[in-house]
Amino acid sequence: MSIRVQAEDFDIGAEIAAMSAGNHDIGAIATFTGLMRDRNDGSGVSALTLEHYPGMTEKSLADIEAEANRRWPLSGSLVIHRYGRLEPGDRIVLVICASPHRGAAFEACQFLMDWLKTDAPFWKLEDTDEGDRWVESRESDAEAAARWKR
Amino acid sequence: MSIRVQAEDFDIGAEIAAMSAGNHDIGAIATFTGLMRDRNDGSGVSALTLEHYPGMTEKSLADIEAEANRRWPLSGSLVIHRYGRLEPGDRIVLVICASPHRGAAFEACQFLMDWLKTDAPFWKLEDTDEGDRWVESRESDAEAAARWKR
Amino acid sequence: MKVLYFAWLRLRVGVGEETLELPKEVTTVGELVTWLSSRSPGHAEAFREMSAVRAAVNQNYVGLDHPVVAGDEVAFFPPVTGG
Amino acid sequence: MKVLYFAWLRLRVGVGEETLELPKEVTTVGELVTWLSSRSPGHAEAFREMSAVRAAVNQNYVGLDHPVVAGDEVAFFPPVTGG
Repeated sequence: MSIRVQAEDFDIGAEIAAMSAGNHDIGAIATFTGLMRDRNDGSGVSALTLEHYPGMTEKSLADIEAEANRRWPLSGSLVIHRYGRLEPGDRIVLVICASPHRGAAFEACQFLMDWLKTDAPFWKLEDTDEGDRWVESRESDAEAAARWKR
Repeated sequence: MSIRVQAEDFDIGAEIAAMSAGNHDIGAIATFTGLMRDRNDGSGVSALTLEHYPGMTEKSLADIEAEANRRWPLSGSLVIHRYGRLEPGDRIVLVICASPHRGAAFEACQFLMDWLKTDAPFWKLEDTDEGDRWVESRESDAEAAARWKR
Repeated sequence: MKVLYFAWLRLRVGVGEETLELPKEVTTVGELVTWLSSRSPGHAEAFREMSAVRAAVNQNYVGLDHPVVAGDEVAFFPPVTGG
Repeated sequence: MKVLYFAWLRLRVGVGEETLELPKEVTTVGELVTWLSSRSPGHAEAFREMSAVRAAVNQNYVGLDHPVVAGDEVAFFPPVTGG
């Protein structure tokens, strides 16, 4: 279990290898990588600045990860989220969940992304064709998170 | 869209990078990696030999991948499945699905794994503490595949 | 006709592939199974429990009532266990 | 008390962080919002539409009725948009 909030890029292959190294009870590894798109809500986007709340962001991600580990029998989990200035094609977020079986790995990975989207304190400022714009939260993200509520 | 049936190992990070290179409409990449476990059904397993049906295996994977691309708006998809002799910790299968949005990437990736498990002609022979043993198909896999039936 | 066997069916039959001249009375996969079962104890053992056997004709899954003709590639194997 | 602002709330208030002496009558997050709004037009603008504002006390999400005391770290920000 670990979370990292960083400006630097990450290496997906290396992170997967590190999680599974030496643990031969892992049968399934699900990953999600979020990338910056060059269009959003009908506008071209040339850059994105991710703001966060140092302290609460880490706490929030750690809480969500702990909840995933309570709900599913995970052999390992990792959340990396970047902040700062990003350009189209850049990696934003990585979630990895490992488990003996695939159902748990898939579900925990989706759960982490859905909750992270609605709970982790990050805010996106887009540099668009029409000027700077704060990304607005989406109802669809709230609905995706709500399906995991207990 | 591509599928590969091969004896060789694969490089997950390189495959993800190749799929997303230059396509800035991709916002989400979901992956699944299946690894060989050193235990199964209560026995220690020291090796696994994967048999396949050259021709039909490739056809089956291509059909499943085409169906995933009909059901979800994917920017890219890849299925790699190995055959031959594997040892605990070795990678067996890789599925990658890329899409503008995460819901499609996650669902298509799960769909591909569930269908592959019940449809693609591969058979596992385990070298266990108690001798050689053909792995039996699981009811839970049939149920996982059934939820995608239309 | 080419007939292929995989996994434990291959081991029971003793070969992975046979090239056979089809008798006229064999027109379906089910009739092919009956005819093959008569060819050796290994074949009979392979097809003893048909609920554990899947069939493909020309690399498509089929049921036992599916027709077979001389040029077909027919395969028999247990439920798949990849992934 | 330390008060933090993020994203467009930070831009409207004009600073990301303030250290404030809390008046005695301010005992909840909602009362803090009312008091802060009276401090400058920027503050008032930031808190104009409270349905678009989230609050955290000591890095936990809270509602407007949550108590605040002198040593707290209170943060205001829009709904999050990471991932």
